[in-house]
Amino acid sequence: RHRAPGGGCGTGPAPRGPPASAPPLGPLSRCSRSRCGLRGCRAGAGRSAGERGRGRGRGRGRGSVRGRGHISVCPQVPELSREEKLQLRKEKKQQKKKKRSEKGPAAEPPEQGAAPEPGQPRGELTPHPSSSLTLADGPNDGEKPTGGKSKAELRAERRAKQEAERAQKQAKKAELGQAATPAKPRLTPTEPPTAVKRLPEHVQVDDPAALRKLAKKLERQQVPLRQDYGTKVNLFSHLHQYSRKKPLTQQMSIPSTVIHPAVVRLGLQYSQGIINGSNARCIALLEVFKQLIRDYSTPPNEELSRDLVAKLKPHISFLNQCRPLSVSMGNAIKFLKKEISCLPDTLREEEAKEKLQSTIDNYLREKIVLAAEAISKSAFEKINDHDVILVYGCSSLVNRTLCDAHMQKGRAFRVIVVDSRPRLEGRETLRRLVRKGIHCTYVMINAISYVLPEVSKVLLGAHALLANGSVMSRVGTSQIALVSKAYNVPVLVCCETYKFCERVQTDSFVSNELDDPDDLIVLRKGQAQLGGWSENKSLRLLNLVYDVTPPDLVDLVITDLGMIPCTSVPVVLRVKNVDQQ
Amino acid sequence: MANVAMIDYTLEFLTATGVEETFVFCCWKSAEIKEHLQKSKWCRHTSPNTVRFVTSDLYRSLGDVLRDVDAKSLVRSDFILVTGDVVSNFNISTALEEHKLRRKMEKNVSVMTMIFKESSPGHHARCKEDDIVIAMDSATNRVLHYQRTQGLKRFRFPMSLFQNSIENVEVRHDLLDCHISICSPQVAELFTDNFDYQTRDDFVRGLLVNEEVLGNQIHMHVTTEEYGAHICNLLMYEAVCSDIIRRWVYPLTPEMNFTDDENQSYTHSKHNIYRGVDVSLGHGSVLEENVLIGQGTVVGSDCSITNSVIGQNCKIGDKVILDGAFLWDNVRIADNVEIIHSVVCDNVEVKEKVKLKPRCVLSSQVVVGPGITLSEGTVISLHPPDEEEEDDDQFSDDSGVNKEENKVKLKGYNKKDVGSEGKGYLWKADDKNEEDEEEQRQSLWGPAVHSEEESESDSDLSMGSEEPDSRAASPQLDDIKVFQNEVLGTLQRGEEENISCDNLVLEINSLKYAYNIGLKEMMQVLSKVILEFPLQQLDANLDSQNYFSALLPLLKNWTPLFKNYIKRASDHLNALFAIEEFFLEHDSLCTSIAKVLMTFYQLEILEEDVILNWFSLRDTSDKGKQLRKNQRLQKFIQWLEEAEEESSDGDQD
Amino acid sequence: MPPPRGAGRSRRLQMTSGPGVTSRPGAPRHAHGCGEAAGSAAMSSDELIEAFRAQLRDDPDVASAVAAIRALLGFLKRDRGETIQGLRSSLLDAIETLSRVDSSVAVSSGGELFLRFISLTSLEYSDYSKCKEIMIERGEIFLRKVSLSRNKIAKLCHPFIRDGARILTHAYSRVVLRVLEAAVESKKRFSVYVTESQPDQAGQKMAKALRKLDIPVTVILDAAVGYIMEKVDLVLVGAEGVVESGGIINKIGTNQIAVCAKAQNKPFYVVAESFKFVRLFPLNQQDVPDKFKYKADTLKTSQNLTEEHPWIDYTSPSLITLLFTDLGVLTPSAVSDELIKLYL
Amino acid sequence: MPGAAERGAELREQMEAFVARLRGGGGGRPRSEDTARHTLALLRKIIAHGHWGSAGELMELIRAEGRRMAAAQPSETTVGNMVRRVLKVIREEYGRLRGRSEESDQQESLHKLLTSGGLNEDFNTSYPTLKANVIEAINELLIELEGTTDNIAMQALEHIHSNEVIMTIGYSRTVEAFLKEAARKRKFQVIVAECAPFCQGHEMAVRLSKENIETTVMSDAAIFAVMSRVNKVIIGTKTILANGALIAVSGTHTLALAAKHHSTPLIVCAPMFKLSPQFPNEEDSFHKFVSPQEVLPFTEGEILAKINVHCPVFDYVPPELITLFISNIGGNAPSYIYRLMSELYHPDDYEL
Repeated sequence: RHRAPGGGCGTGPAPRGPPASAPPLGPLSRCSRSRCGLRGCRAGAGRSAGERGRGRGRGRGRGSVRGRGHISVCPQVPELSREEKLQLRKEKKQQKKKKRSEKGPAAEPPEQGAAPEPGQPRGELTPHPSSSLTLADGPNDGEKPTGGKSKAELRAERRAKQEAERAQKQAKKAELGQAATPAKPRLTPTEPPTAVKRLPEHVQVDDPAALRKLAKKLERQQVPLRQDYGTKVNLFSHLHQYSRKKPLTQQMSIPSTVIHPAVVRLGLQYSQGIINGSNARCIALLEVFKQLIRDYSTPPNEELSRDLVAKLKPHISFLNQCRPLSVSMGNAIKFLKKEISCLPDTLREEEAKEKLQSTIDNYLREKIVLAAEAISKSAFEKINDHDVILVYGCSSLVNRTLCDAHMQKGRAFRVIVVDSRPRLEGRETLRRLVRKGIHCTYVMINAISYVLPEVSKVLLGAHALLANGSVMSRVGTSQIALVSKAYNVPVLVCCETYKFCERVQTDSFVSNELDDPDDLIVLRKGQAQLGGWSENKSLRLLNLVYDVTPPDLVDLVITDLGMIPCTSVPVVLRVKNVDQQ
Repeated sequence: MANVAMIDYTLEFLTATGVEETFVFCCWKSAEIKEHLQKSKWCRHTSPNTVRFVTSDLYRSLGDVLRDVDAKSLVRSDFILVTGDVVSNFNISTALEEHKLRRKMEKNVSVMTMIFKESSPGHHARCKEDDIVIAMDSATNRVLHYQRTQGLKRFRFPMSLFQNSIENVEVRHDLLDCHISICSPQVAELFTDNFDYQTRDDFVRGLLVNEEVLGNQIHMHVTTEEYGAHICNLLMYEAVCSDIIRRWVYPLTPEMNFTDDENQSYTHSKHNIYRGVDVSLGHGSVLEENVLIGQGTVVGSDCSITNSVIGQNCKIGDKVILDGAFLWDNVRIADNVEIIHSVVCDNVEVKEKVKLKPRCVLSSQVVVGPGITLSEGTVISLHPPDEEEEDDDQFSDDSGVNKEENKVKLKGYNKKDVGSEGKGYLWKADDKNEEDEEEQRQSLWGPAVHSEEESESDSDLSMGSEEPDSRAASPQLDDIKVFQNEVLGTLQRGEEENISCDNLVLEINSLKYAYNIGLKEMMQVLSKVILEFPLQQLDANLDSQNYFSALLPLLKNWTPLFKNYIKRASDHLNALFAIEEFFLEHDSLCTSIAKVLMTFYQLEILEEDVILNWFSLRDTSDKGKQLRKNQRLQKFIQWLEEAEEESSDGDQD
Repeated sequence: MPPPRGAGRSRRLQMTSGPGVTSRPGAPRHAHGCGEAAGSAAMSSDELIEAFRAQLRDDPDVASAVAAIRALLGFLKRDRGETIQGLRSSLLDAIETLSRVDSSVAVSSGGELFLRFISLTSLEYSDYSKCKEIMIERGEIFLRKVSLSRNKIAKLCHPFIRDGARILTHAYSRVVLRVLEAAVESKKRFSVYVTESQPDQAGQKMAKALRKLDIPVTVILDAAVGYIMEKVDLVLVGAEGVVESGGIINKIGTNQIAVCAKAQNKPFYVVAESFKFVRLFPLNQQDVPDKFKYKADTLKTSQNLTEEHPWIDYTSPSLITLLFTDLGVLTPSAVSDELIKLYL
Repeated sequence: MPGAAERGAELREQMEAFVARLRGGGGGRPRSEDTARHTLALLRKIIAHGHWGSAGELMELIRAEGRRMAAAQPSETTVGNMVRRVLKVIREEYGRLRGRSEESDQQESLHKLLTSGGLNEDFNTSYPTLKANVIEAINELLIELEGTTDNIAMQALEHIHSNEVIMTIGYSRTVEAFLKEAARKRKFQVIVAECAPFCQGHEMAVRLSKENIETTVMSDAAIFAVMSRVNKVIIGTKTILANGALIAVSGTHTLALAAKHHSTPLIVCAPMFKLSPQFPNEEDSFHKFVSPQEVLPFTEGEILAKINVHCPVFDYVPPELITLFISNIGGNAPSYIYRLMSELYHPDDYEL
């Protein structure tokens, strides 16, 4: 329930621009830090309570649904127990103190101080899925019978005090963050995260606090931190920008104790762009996890369901360092964690591992393979003879759909493959289609307005579908949709439902990914114009990976559930959530 | 070629790269070419590229031409050698720079720079016939080995390739020979020197084989961006045509109308459709893509045309299907005809319901149909199959054709070949090569193409494709012999151009490596050669006296040479053996052996004790004994011995 | 009295030769018709109307504006007035009578044009008789030019018709017809959709004419415009009048086509001779004067216009891609420029 | 006179060379301004040394040559424009010599339709001074050409305010000058779309950043993604058509649409000599396609035979997407272009 105001404040800084946002963040984050610490532990308690079987799941399901239901009302307060109120007050006092101590925005009334609290955690907490469940718990503890609470409350209070003191010490050197951390490892295993409520670390690079926190976490997990590369476009200063030249593995102690070699390899493949495309990445990830589970053995006096998740975490954050997780991967991980955590403790280890492996296989089969089939089936209805179909980049799904339509159904259509620098993935598409004997034409993206008049349909792949119906996909997709609209050519998007995501996003800035800027450098006539760009102070290179297509540019989305308008993504999500129970 | 004569492409390319003077060598129908060119813009006084003609029926090959060039000494500076069927938008300048530079650095060693285009195997513009494998020195771009791959399953590279000093040798198969080569004047000379060179291949290979002898190298320039291809058969014709239409040869595209010819103006529209002025299409006819239609052509209704080139003033009926068809001018095609991947020359008439399967050729004035289907690779000409030798003429050669016409009066046409109203003869391939279809077509299309080049671009330089087997290697002598000859050659040049000894040494060394000759042989050969030298120079039989007088200066000159090789005792001995051998061969001169040895001794090439123990060798043949009997020699030896005792300088004598 | 009659006849001959191509068939008879009219003195209103009708009858190809101008010219020739003012006033009610016969915008535009031209010349020359001379002479020239205008438009317009294009046109328009003819002459292959355009089914007439040129043509319902639009490459319509905003007034239904075209961003081309430019600035449909919207007789008879079908509607410039006129290819904004140049 | 012949020959050669250069795509990226200057220079030569008696003959001569030059490279409209300008100049000079009043422009107009007496006047009377006058006028034209870029740059400050985000595409000297001029006074940020496959954008970016304007290069695919943060789009163009549409480097249409979608003003910097009285008709005239090599390397191998690769150099941008034209004589709305046309060229010269 705290989601809404939080969203407001979490994303708040972005438009305001990094420099502006820095000072005010100070106090807010601090107060919230303690706050989240508290809530965290309550969540911990929540876990112990929730651990008993089915109730939790339903609870969460409802929670999330309702959460989406009525946003921005904050009806929590009455439910708060006496103690809570009391130490809320405490915190506010502290805030006031601090505000005075470091001239933050003067005389900020308590409410405003308090308002952003719930939002802040997701600003503060580390990116990685485990973190977010603090919020996931928000609704939960609200619903929990107050009886089961007291222990939690006490602990919370204690911690709150400690933190308060610590915070005051650290007030001058705004040393934030690690306070919340102790809570985390213990919360994590409990609840699979829900994506809506988290502001992932890799979109708040501009926030030193978050960075520091990240660094801390990584070193705790013995995962090296990857250094940013080159000057960033300040519109995107909140994103990481890595160089392909310096892969993460260089700075790793070999053999790394925490990171499984298979994962290291995978990470390298990700960062080098050897494995590309959200499907491929997701599949690779799950395969590796299967191996991981195979090689895993529960240490003595540990519980598989907890320990395994704990074990996974460093790996995940390692991969995240190599390249920010795709939504597909995020969902897969979510799924896996849930599976693990709700393994009945009765299971023997082998059985458990068996079970997990098979569930992963099922996931792969259902969510990706079968989904693709279903999609290509329904997409086929929309492909007629003498169609001219425009595709962009390289989407495994779209390729497959076209090939099926050509090979199995024997439709006679032409394909126009549109491509864009620097990735030139279209060439791969081109090769595949031509090999299948499909009649192809190849153009660069800036020539689309030349080919579009003859195009009868535009078929696009997607990286993810967001809850507000906008399509997140390879950069350039939105552009094609736009121009297609101008030539009133229908735009179809193919996307499996497992790529649906509860995040909402209206522009391509907030959460995105920057690729190696050096890719933009091109050698023409033996000279590379942008050669020494990094020396040049005022020259920046922007190599964006994704963009967001507003729903009104997309005519329909073809999913494994059939064809839907992209505005009905939330519906699908809801349905999914329900049947996930 | 896309309604423009091939030679125009070639000339345009040359002009574009800034060539200012072009010689066109013709043997076939020189008259026609001349006429064609005179009409074209090349002979306007404004054209930056002045075109001259050298015509003669004697040109049977590139070799002849270049020899003639040399004879007439037409070229004094570097020149570009292209065949008349090259289509390219390559800008020579960089390659030329490199070439010049090389020649400046190591004087006149590199005689030729060949232009290659990077294109992966399987690219349709790569001609089966001259597919090549090349070994190059990646540092210097020097061509080390050059081999055609046609019909070969495995390639053989000489070991020397990898033995010699060059550190990294690249063997490349991803190159397309543009048949453009920058040559230095020597090339012509070289052709004159070796009469067995017919084609450029002979030249290249010849040069590479005995690179050390002539001390010439061939370099290469690889281009990635520009386009360059050489049309040596119909497959290539098709490929290059489609490339032109697909604009790979930009700016040499049809609508550019570079020939500056009124009725060559085209408009270019979507899907690479080029239409000449007043082309009229019936309702429902579709030009799908990559179509070029010449001026004044009329297309009936409901036709479907794709990937085709249609000449000027053609008449095409209704419901015609053309896919990959190349119609030249004034072709008349009736209704319901289907032509796939075939060439139809000028003034052909195709009647109703005729089907041309892939790779048919209808030479000019042929009439086929109605209602027949020509099987794959059929060639029909107005020319009775018997006299094969002039089958070049009858393709689109009107004069020829007229002659054919009255021949035709005598013999009837074979109706089942050409249809009831058909005119023309099925042109049979010689049935010798019954192997795979591909081979047959090659052998059959080869000449067909050739004739076509004649009729279209008429540049004799394209003869290359005509004699594919004249590439037989020149007979190999055994190494020593060859080596000896070459040393001789080297020395001769050295003598004429009095090259300093060290250079000679270098050259001889390189030769030595090339033929990997041991020091022993080396020694012998060298001394032998030198001794023989006078005989080579002057007439073979002169008496010992003036033989020696001839020899003496040479020996004086080349002392360092010997010094270089004769170091250890064994060397001395070898030398002596060689000398002995020589004198045994020419015993007429054996009187002068003493003098020779004397000189060797005085020039401090040979040391006395070696001479002595050579002399004292008993195991020699009786002739050898006789030789030693020679009193002058005896005296010489004697003198040496004395000299040994009282170490006084031998000034008696 | 001889001199004027002589002059009259001679000019009449000129005049008939004037229209050139457009009025070959009807020419002699219509000359004759005018001849007998010439008998009497000043042309009476019904004579005028008769002349006007004769024009239209004899030469179906003539635009009513041209017909009106011719009639007016005839009127002018036989006008007995002595002063410009007199002339003006008599011309004014002559125009009035004409527009009572045929309420089309063209007539009034033609009339206005004629007046304007009178006044322009009268500015240049003070002496009345001289002035009249000039007027008549120029009138002839003007008519000759006008007669050429359609071909000129055709020449300008047909390059815009691509080979294989699919064209939507509306009702019956001679200019459109001429343009398409020119396109056919230049070996273009295209197909045409024609709205049948109720109530008078002018579309059928158009279709017939097009079939004569063997252009594949499909007649569609007026209601099917929205349906057909996505198949269409461009819209080509004539105009009864081109108003100062650069918009056009044309047979009812044009506006809806324009709107559809806009929605599907298809080019909407208008072909119109320059004499159809009219000084009028309608804001919307309702702002268009009734005398244009309804047939003359309906105006007379019906007491409640709201029950009548309007015959024309107004299409705003924002919906128009280009106008092809004999003054060249104009953007809508250029039209007002022309009118300003003429009238201010 | 002596040497006339060889001067004629020399002239011819220059012509040929020019035409050849145009055909060959001008070698790299030719500047329209240079082309314009060359054309004028050549025409001046023709006028100076050509054999002509009266204005009529001269115009015929110019037309003939002009047609030839313009045909050589249809996409290079400046050539045609310059020829038209010269023709107009001749008309004017001739008119002046005939003592026609200056402002009576020979526009085709209703007014003229009504008032004019004789149809069109002859150009046959020959005036000795005509040649001198015309050449004089052409020199003025040349001078005008020199100034264009600067004149446009002058107006920069009226359009760029401080810390704006400005997007442009490809490389245009006019725009470069424009931005640099603005950068002398104000601080702002420029985003350059690289404009594949030629990537002129890179050069642009480097040049701008040299003037320490904060510049960002991005691939064309990101145009729409970034547009929402852009305050103004400032682009150059190859040609302005009579209806106010553009023929500009490919990708511009997308850019313009994106700008429209976010209702970001789109400003076009173009000197007057890029105004061309043609209308966009359906044939891809003055379009230009270069070798697919640029897009797909030859080394792709066998698939090349089976596919079509298009590499159009230009885009057509409809007038409704354009907010403003900034030419060397000031800013204009697209709807007013027709008027500028009629001031620049004589209607009879619209098609050469």
